[in-house]
Amino acid sequence: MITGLHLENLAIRRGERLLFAGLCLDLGAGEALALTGANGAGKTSLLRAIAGLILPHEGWVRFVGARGDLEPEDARSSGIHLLGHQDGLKSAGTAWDELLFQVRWTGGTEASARAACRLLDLERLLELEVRKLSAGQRRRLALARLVASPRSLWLLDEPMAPLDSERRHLFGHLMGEHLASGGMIIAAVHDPLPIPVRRLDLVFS
Amino acid sequence: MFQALANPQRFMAFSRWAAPVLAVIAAGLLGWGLWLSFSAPEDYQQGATVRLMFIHVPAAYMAMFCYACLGAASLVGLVFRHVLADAAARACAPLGAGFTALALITGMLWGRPMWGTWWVWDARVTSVLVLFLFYIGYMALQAAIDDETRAARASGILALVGLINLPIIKFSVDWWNTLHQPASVFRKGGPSLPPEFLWPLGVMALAYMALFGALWLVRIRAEVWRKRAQSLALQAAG
Amino acid sequence: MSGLWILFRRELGQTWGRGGGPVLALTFFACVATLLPLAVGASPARLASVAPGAAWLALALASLLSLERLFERDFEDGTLDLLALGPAPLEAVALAKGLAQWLANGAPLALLAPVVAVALGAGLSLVPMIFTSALIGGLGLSFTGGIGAALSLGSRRGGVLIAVIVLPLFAPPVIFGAGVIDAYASGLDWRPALSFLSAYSLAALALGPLAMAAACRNALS
Amino acid sequence: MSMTSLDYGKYAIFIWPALAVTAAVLAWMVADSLLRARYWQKKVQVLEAARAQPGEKPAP
Repeated sequence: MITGLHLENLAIRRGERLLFAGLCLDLGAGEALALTGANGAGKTSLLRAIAGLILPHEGWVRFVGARGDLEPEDARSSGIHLLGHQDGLKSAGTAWDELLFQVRWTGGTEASARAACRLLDLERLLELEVRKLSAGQRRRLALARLVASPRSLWLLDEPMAPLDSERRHLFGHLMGEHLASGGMIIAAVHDPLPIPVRRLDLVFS
Repeated sequence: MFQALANPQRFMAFSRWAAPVLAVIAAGLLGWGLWLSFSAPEDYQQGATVRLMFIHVPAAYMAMFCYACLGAASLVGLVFRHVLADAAARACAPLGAGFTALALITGMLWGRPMWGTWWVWDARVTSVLVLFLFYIGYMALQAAIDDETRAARASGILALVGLINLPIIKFSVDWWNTLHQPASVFRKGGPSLPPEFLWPLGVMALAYMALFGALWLVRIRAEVWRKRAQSLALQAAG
Repeated sequence: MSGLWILFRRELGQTWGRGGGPVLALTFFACVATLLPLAVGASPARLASVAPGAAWLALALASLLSLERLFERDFEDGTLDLLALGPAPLEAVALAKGLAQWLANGAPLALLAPVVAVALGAGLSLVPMIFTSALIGGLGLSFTGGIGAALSLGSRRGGVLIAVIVLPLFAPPVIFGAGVIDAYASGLDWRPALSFLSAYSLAALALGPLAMAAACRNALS
Repeated sequence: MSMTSLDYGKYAIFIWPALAVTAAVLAWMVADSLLRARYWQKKVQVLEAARAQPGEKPAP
C-alpha cells in the first residue's frame, strides 16, 4: 500500500532530447495531480518513469508505505495502475474474459470485477468481443480494472478523452472515492479534471 | 581505464594520436610478416600452400578476437550505459564480419589444393561460417530498430547471448564433426608447428590486431561525429 | 504464484486457441516434409538416410513460425505494460510465455515429427526416440526462439529478422537432436547426445527468460 | 635467408588470388572506415559553422 510518492531531482531524456530536469515533487495519500503541457513535453514519459518502465536520466522515484520506504519493485508490482492510450485488451477476446484476466493479474477477484462492471454499467457488453466495442466502452472496461483491483497509485494518461460528459461525471465520482480512501492520482490531461487537483505544468525545455 | 575514456572528448583526444600510431605499427608488422611468410621454407607435405596458412589462420583468429571485443563493448554498454561503449560495439561488428569473411575465403582457397574441394563441412570452417552468420544477424538487428539507444541495447543483449552460445556452437560442431568424419582427412595444423612457421604466424596475427585496433578507433570516432551531427541537426531544427 | 498460473493459462489460450492453435505450424511441417522427396527424388534408400535429419530441420523451421506473435502482439496493444506491473517479474512472464510456446507449439510438432520421419523412410523402431528428441529439443528451440522474438520487438521486419538472429543459435539442438536419432538408428550409444540436447534445453530454459525480460524492458523504455 | 623463389608451381593459382582477396578486403575495411570518419567530421564542421553564424536561418 503506497501512502506517499517522492520525486527527487528527476530528469528524463528521450533519445537525444532532455525532456525535463530537476523535477521535485511530493504526493501524499488522498492527493491528485494534474499534469498539463504541450504534447511531447514528457507527460507520458513521466508517468512511465514513475511506473518504472523508463529509467530516469537522473534523480530518484521513491515510494513510501505505512512502515517507511518501500522497495520500488514491490511498490510497482502491487501498488500502481497505469492506464495509457492502449488498454491492453485483445480485440478477439470477449470483454469479460479480457477484463477478468486484467483484474486477476493486478490483484482483484472475480467478485470485485463483477461489482466494477455493475458500477460502470458494463453488464450488457460483457459477452461482446472487444473489437465490437466503441472507444468509450473500451475505456470504461479499462476503468473497471482500476476499480476492481485495489491499487493505491493511479497513473492516468488522458483518461477522459473518449468518454462522454455523463461518463466523465461518473469517473470523476470514482476518482473522488479513490482519493477519499487514501489513494493517489497523477493524470496527464488537456481539459480540467472534475476533482480538486494540484497542477504541475511541464514546460517544453 | 573505462572511466577515463568514457567521456567522448577525452576519447577523441586520445584516439587522435592513437589511431595513426597503431596504423603505422600495423603497416610495419604487415610488411615484416609478409616478408617472413614468403621466406619461410616450404612445408614438406603441404608445399607452398603453407603460405596461405599465414594469411588464413590470423584472419580466423581475428574473427573470434573481434567478437570478444564486441561482447566486451556490449557488456560495458549494457551495464554502465556508456554511449561510447555502444558506439564501440556498433563500430566493431563490420570489422569482425570483414575478418570472418576473409577467413572463409582464404580458407576455401587453402582447402582447394589440400582437400580437393572448395568447401568442406569441416568443424572449424563450419564454426567460422556460423560466426559469420551471427555477425550478419547482429548488424541486421541493429539496423532494424530505429531508436538508436534501444537498438544499441537490443544488439548488446544479442551479443551477450552470442558470447554464451558461440562456445557451445563450437563444441557441438566439433562433436558433430567427430560423428561424421572420424578420420581427419588432413594433418591438423596443431601446436606441433615448427618454429619457423610460428614466427610469421605470430607477426601476421599481431599485424592484423594492430590494423583492427586502428580501424576500430577510426570507426568509433566516426560514430562520435555522427551522433554529434545528429544532435546538432536536432538543435538546428529547434 | 497464482498470478503466474493465471498468466500461463492465458498464454496457452492465446497460443492454442484463437490463432488456430498449432494447425498452421503442423501444416508447414508437413509441407516441408512433402517437398523433400519432390526435390530429391523418391528413392527410399536416399530418403531413408536423411529422414531423421530432415524431420529435425523441418521441426526447427516450423518452430520459428509462431515466435513473432509471442511478444509482438502484447507489445503493440499495451498488454506488456500491464504485465510489467503485475505480481510476477518480467522474467517469470517470459518463462510462462516460453513454456506456453513449448506446450502449445513444440509438443504437437514433436508428435508429428515421428510421423514425418517414418513417411520419409525412417524405421518404425526410431519413433519413440524421434519423439523424445523432438520434445526435449523443442524446449530449447522455444526459449532460444523467444529470445529472438523479444529482441526484435519494435523492429521493422519482425519475422525474417527473428529467423536470422535465431537460426545460428539453433545449431546445437539440431546437431544433438538429429545426432540422438542417428546414434540410436545405428546402434551406437545415444545417451551422450541426448544428455547434450537436454543440457542445451535446460540452459535455454534457465537463461532465456533473463535475456527475454531484458529485451522487453528495453523495448518498453 | 635466401631470396625466396616466387614461383609456386602448381599452387600459384591459389596463393595469388588469396593474397589479392586479402589485400582487397583489408583495403575495403580501411577505405570504408576512413571515408565514414571524414564524412561525418565534415558534416559536424558544416553544422557547427551554420550554428556559429546563423545566416538566414533563425537561431534556435
